[in-house]
Amino acid sequence: MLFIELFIQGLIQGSTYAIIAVGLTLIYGLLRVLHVAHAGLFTLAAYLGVTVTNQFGSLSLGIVVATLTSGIVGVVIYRLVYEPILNKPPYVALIASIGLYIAMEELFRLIFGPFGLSFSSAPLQNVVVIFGIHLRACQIITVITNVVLLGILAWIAQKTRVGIGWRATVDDPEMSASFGIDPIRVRYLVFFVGSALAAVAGVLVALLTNLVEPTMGAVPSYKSLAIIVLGGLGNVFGTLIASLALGVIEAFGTIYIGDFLDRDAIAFAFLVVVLMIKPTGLFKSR
Amino acid sequence: DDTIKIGLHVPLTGFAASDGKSSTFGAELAVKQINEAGGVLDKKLELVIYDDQANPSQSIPVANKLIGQDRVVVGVSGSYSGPTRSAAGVFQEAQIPYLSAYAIHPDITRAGNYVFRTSFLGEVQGRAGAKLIGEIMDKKRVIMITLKNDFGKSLAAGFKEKAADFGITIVNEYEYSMKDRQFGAIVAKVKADNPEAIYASGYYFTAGPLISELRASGVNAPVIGQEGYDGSKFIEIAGKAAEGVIITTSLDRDSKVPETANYIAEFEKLAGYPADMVSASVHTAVKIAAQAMENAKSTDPVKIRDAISRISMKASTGTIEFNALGEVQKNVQNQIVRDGKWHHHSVIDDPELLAPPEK
Amino acid sequence: MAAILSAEAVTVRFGGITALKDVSFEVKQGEFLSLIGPNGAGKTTLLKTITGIVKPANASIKINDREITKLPTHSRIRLGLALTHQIVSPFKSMTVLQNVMFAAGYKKVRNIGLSILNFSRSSEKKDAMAFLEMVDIAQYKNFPVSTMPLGILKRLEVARALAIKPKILLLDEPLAGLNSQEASRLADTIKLISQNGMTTVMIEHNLSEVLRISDRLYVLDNGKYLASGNPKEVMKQPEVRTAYLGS
Amino acid sequence: MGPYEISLATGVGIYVILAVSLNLITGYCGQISLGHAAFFGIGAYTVALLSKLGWPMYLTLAAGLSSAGIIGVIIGLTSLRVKEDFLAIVTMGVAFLFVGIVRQQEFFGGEMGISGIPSHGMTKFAYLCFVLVFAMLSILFSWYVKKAWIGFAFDAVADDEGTARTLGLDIKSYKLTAFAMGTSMAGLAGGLYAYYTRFIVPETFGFIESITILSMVAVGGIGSTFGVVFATVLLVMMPEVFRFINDYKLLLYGALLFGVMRFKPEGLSGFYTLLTGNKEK
Amino acid sequence: MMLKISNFCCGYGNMQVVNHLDLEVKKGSVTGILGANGAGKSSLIMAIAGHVEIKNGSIVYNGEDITSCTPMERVSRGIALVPEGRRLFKSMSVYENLIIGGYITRKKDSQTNMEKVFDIFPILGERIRQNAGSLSGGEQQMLAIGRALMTDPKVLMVDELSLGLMPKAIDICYEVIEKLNSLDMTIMLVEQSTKRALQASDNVIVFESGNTVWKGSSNEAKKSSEIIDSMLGLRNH
Ligand SMILES: Nc1ncnc2c1ncn2[C@@H]1O[C@H](COP(=O)(O)OP(=O)(O)OP(=O)(O)O)[C@@H](O)[C@H]1O
Ligand SMILES: Nc1ncnc2c1ncn2[C@@H]1O[C@H](COP(=O)(O)OP(=O)(O)OP(=O)(O)O)[C@@H](O)[C@H]1O
Ligand SMILES: [Mg+2]
Ligand SMILES: [Mg+2]
Repeated sequence: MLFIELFIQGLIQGSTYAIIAVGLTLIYGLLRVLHVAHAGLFTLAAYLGVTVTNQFGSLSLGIVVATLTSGIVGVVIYRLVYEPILNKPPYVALIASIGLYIAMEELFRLIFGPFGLSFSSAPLQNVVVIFGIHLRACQIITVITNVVLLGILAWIAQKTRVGIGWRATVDDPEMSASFGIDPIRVRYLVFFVGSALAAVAGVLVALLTNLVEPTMGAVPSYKSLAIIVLGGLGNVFGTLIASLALGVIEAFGTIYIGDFLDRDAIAFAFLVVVLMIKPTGLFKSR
Repeated sequence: DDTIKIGLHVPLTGFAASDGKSSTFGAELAVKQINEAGGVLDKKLELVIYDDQANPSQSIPVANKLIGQDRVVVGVSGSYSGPTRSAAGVFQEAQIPYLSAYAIHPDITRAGNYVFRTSFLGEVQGRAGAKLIGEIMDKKRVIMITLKNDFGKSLAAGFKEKAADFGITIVNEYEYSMKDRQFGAIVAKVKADNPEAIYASGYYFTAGPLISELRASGVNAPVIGQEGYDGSKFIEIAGKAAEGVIITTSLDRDSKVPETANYIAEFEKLAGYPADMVSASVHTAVKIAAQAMENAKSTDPVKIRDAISRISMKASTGTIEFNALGEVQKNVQNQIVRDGKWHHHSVIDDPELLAPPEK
Repeated sequence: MAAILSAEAVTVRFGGITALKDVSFEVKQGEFLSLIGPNGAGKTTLLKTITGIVKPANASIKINDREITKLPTHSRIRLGLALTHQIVSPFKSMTVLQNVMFAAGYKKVRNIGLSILNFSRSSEKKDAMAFLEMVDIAQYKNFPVSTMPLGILKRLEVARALAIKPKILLLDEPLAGLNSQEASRLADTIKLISQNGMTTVMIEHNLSEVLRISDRLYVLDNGKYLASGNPKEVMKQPEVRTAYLGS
Repeated sequence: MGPYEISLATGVGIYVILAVSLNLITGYCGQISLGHAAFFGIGAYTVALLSKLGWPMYLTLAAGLSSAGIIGVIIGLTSLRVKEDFLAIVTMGVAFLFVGIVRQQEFFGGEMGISGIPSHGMTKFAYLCFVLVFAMLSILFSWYVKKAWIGFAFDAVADDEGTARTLGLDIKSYKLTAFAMGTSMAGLAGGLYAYYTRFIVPETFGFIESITILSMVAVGGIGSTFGVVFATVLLVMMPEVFRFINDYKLLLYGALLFGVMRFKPEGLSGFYTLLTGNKEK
Repeated sequence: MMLKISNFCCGYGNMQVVNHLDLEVKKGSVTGILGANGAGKSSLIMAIAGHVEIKNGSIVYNGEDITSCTPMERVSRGIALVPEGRRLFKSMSVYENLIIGGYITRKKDSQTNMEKVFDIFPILGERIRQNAGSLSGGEQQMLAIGRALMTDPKVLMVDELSLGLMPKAIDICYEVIEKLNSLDMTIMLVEQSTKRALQASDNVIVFESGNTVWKGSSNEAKKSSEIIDSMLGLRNH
C-alpha cells in the first residue's frame, strides 16, 4: 500500500517535471539551446494563473491567459534573444539564457513582491479517495494532463510529416528551407508550444502547492536539464519516461535514502550513473 | 555628525528576499519610533542597509563596507546564518558590536565578545518544541519532518536532545530541502506511520504546502512548527489546513505587553501586512542597539558593547538579557492558528530548558 | 619486400550491417596501392579500422610486424600512419596555415610535458608552408578554413597528412571535387611523394588517375575481397567490371 | 586602502584565479563545465578541515590544490565518455552531488558548515597581496599555456577531437591535463577563500556559483585570458558598485550577462580586438 | 525560357564572388557550369536556390521575377537543389530524408516518388532505416539526389554530381539525368569532369574567379575542349 502510494506520488511529481521538460527538450531538439529561461515562463504562467484567477474568479480564464501569454513571450524570447545568436557556440545561448532567467526572477520579485502569491481560495483541492488513497483533484488532473498532452506531442514529433519536418530544421535549417519547410515558422511554433506547456506546468504546480514565488522556477530549470539529457536530448517520449522515472525514484529516495542524499542530489546521482553507463542517455537522442 | 549610523545587512534579492523585506520594515519601524521619541543621545538614528543575497561571501565586503566606509557604530544582521556567521567575524575583528536578529547558527556568537544574538538558538527552540508536544499536549509517538538546513538541523538536534525527557518516542525522521514544495512521498509515509503528532521544521513557504498536503491526504495528527512558520503568509498558503497548527516562536500575537501589542499594530500600519517573527526580531535588535547607546552615553564601540552585555530591556519579542556568550534567554511563545489568525496557545518559561550555552 | 602494413581477417559490423567481412590485405614498403570498389563497399571503413577510428568485430592489424590492433588511434598514428578524410574535417577555428602547422608540430605534442615546454612555432611554420606549396594552396594560407571551397580543403587534408611525416599515407578520395587538371596535378604530387619512398594507400573513384599512378589495385565489393594485382589486369577481370564499371 | 576595499580586492583576486582556471578547461580545451564550483569547494573544505587540525597554511593550501586536482582528474576520467551538452549536464550533476553529499556529512560540518577556521596570521593587506600574487601567477600560467604547444593542442581538441586524434594527438591525456590544471587551480582558490571568510557552508559551492564562474569566462570572451580577468573584475565589482540600488542589483547583473551574450557573443574581449584592430587570437 | 539571369552578382558579406553574370536556361535543357576551384560555381547555384545574398541583377523564372523570393518559395515553384557536400539531414534516416524531400508534394505523390527513387538507387531501399550520416560517401550522394527528386522539380540543380561516386554510379546518375531531361526537366549541372559535363549538357558556361569567361553550346565547346581545359587550369599556371 505504501509502495503504491509512493509510486503514485512519484508519478504526480514526475508529471510536473515532464510537462516542463518536454517543452525544453523540444526547444533543445530544435535549436541545440539549453533554454534555462524556460523556467522563467513557468513562473510567469504561475503568477498569471493565480492573479487572473483571484481577480476574475475563474481558473479556466487563468489557464487560458497564462498559456497564451507565456506562449507569446516564449516566441518573443526566441525572436529577440536566440535568433540572433543561433550560429554562435552553444554556451553563448546558455549564458544569455541564464542571464535572462536571473533578470526574470528579479522582475517577478519587483513586480509581484518577494512573498509569493496564493490563490485566495485554491480551486481543485477536493479530495477523492480511490482504493483508500487520498488524492486531490489537482493531482489527478496533473497526471492526466501530462499523459494526454505528451502523448499527442510524441506522436506528432515521431510519426507525422510535420514532426519529421520539425526535426529536419534541427539538422540543417538552410536545407530544410530548400525543401519547403519554413524554419522560422517551425521555431515560432515550437517555442509557442513549448512555452505554453511550461505555462500549463506552472499553473498546475501553483494548484498543487498553492504558492507562487519568484524563485519557483529554479529547481525545475536545472532538474529538467538533467531530465532531457536522460531522456535522450530532443526525444519527447524519452523525456516523458525519464521524468516519471525520476519522480518515482525521488519519491522512494526521499524516504529510504533521504539522509544520505537529498532529493536534488538523487536526481543528479541517477543522471551521472546513467550517463557513465550509457553516455547518450537512456533513450536514443531522437 | 548629527546622526548615528546603524548598519543592517539583509537579503533583499535572491531566494530569501521576502525575509529581507520584513527585516527592513522591522528595522525602519524601530528607527522611526526611536527618532520620533527624540533619537539617541540627541542625535538622529540612521540606518544603512545593504543587500547580502543571503550569501556568506557577499556579507564580508558588506560588513567591511559598513565598518570601513559608513562607519556604523553597531551592526545588525537581518539575514540568515551563513552571511551572519561570516559577517560576525569581520565585526569582531573590527571590534564593532554586532547583533544577530534571527540567524540561529550556534557559532555566530562564538565569533567573539562583540557578537550578540537577540533570538533563540535553534536548539533551545527545539527543546521547547519537545516540551510543548510531550508535556503540554501530551503526545508521545512523534514523527519529525526536518528541513535540511542549519535552522532545521539545529531545531531537530534540540528536539531530539529533550524528546526522551518528555516521554516522546521519535518514530521516524524525514528530511527535505529548502527548495522542496511538493511533499507527496513524505506525506504518504507519514500517513503509513500514523503518528500522534508531527514536529515539522520549515519556513512558511515550505510549511504551507506541506501541511496542505498532510491534511489533504487524511493525516489529522497535530502539527507543531516553529518561528519559521510565523507570519500570515503561512495561513494564506495552507488555508483551512492551517487551522490548529501550533508553533514555538518569540512573538505573542495576543500579548498584552505594550511593547509587543504596540509593535504588532504599528508594523501592519507601516508595512501593509501583519507582523512576523523576522521583522520583530530585527526591530528588537535595533531597539537594543539604541538603548545600549543611551545606557553607555557614548557611541564608543567598547562602551556600547559593555552596555549591550549588561542590558535588560523589554522589546517586542520579550525581555532581552544576554549571557556571557552573548545569547539571549527569554520565554518561548506558543501560538496556534484559529479562524485564520495566530493566537496565544501557551508559554514555556522553564529557565533550565531554555538556557542557552554559556560557552 | 616485406609488408609494412597488413590487415588480416578484418570483420566490421554496424548494427545489422556487415560492412567488412573477413578482409585481408597488405601493403609493401614504398608501394602505391589503390583501394577501389563500389560505393558502400567498405573502403573507408577499412582505412578507419586500420587507424582505429572504427572498432572491428575481428581483425589483426600490423605495422612492420608489430601488432597494433589494440592500440588507440593516436598511438597508431605515431607509428607512422596518416589518414585524410573523405568528408573533409579541417580545424574550423584555424586558418589554413595553422591547420598544417599544428600537424607539423606532431613531435611537440607527443606528450604533455613536451607540449608544455615547447614554445616556438617558427620551424613548424616553415614546414607547413612547404607542404602547402606542395599541394598548391600556399596562397590561401591566412584564410580561415570556413570560407574555403571544397577543392582547397581536399588539398589541405593531404598537406596536413603529409605534415605529420608518416611512413604510410592513407588517402580517402583525395582527388574528388577537383577538376581534371587539378586532379592530375595533385595525383602527380602524390605519386612523386610515393616515389620518394612513402608507402601510399589511396581510395579513389577517379579511375583514369588511379590507373595512371597506382602500382597495384585492391578491389572490395560489398564488404568482401574481390580482386587485387596489377592495375590493368585487375580492371580486365569481368567481376570487377560488372561490380564497378557496370559494363 | 580601507578594510572594505581590501576585502573586495581579495574577493576579486580569488575569483580571478577561479575564472582563469575554468577558462583553461572550457576556453582552451573546449570542455564546458557547469560544476567548477565543486572543485572550489573541495579546495575550501580540504583547507578548512586541515587547518583546524593545525596544519600550517602552506601545507593546507598545497593539500587543497592537490585534492581538488586529484578529484578533478577522477571526474575528468569518468567524463571522458560524454561530450558537449552531455558533459555540461554531467558536470552540473557533479556540482549538485558535491553539495548534496557535503551537506549530509557531519564530518564536513553538514548544513552548519565549518566555522572557526584559523586565521592566516597576516594583516588583511598582506593577505590581499598574497592572494594577488597567486592571481598573477595563474594569469601568467594561463597565458603561457596559450602560447606553448599545449595551448595549440587544446585548440585542436576543442575544435575537433576526431581530427586531432587522426593527427596523432592523445586526446584523453590533454583533456585530463586541462581538467587537472583547472581543477587544482580552483582548489587553490578554494583554500584562499577558506582563509578569507574563515567560515564555509556547502551552498556557497553550488550550481549558482558554478554558473557565476562560467559567466565570468563567457562574458570575458571564452579562451581570452585577459578578457576573462577583466570580466571577473567587472562582475565581482558590479554588485558592489551598484549597492546603492540594492533592489535592482541582481536584475542588472542578469541583464548584463544576457546583454553581453546577445550583443557581443564573443565576450568583452571582442571590444579589445575592436579597439586595437588586432585580429589575431 | 525557364530561367533568365541578368547582370547578376552575389557574394558573402563584403565579398562578391559572382560578377555580372548573364545566363539563359531553356526549358528542358541541360546546362553545365564549369570552372576551377573557388570560381563561384557553388555560390551561383546556392544563390539561385536562395541561400546566398544576391547583390545585384535579377533571376526570372518562368517569366516571374524570383530575385527576392525565399528558398521555400523557390522550391515550391519547382527549383530543386542537390547541394555541394550533400547537406543531408544526418541524424535522420534515409526514409525521413526522403519524406522531407517530398514535404511540399502531396502524400500520395510522395509515395510514388519514393518508389521511383528506390528504383533508381536500390541501395537506398536497403538502407531505409539507416541514419543518413552513417551512409558511405557514395550512398550519401545518391540520397541527396533522391531527396531532390522527391520535390517533383522542374529545374534540378546539381552541384558536383559525380563527387565520390564510383564510375558505375556516375553512369547511372547521368542516365538518370538524361532520363529526367527527356521528361522535360531542366537541369543545371556543376561538374568537375569537363568531359562528362560536355557530354551531358546542351550548353556550358565557364567561370573563372566569378567572371564568365566562356559561354556557348557544348558542341561548340567540344570542338575546342582544349581551350576550355586550359581555361580551367589557368589559375594554376
Ligand atoms: N557508423 C555506421 N553505421 C552504420 N552503417 C555504416 C556506418 N559506417 C558505414 N556504414 C555502412 O557500411 C558500408 C561501408 O561504408 P564505407 O563508408 O566504408 O563505404 P566506402 O567503400 O567508403 O564507400 P564510398 O566509396 O561510397 O565512400 C556502407 O554501406 C555504409 O552505409
Ligand atoms: N560561406 C562563405 N563565406 C565566405 N566566402 C565564401 C563562402 N563560401 C564560399 N566562399 C568563397 O566564395 C568563392 C567561390 O566559392 P564556391 O564554393 O562558389 O566555388 P566553387 O566554384 O564551387 O569551387 P569548388 O569547385 O571548389 O567547389 C571562394 O573564394 C570561396 O572562398
Ligand atoms: Mg568512402
Ligand atoms: Mg563548389
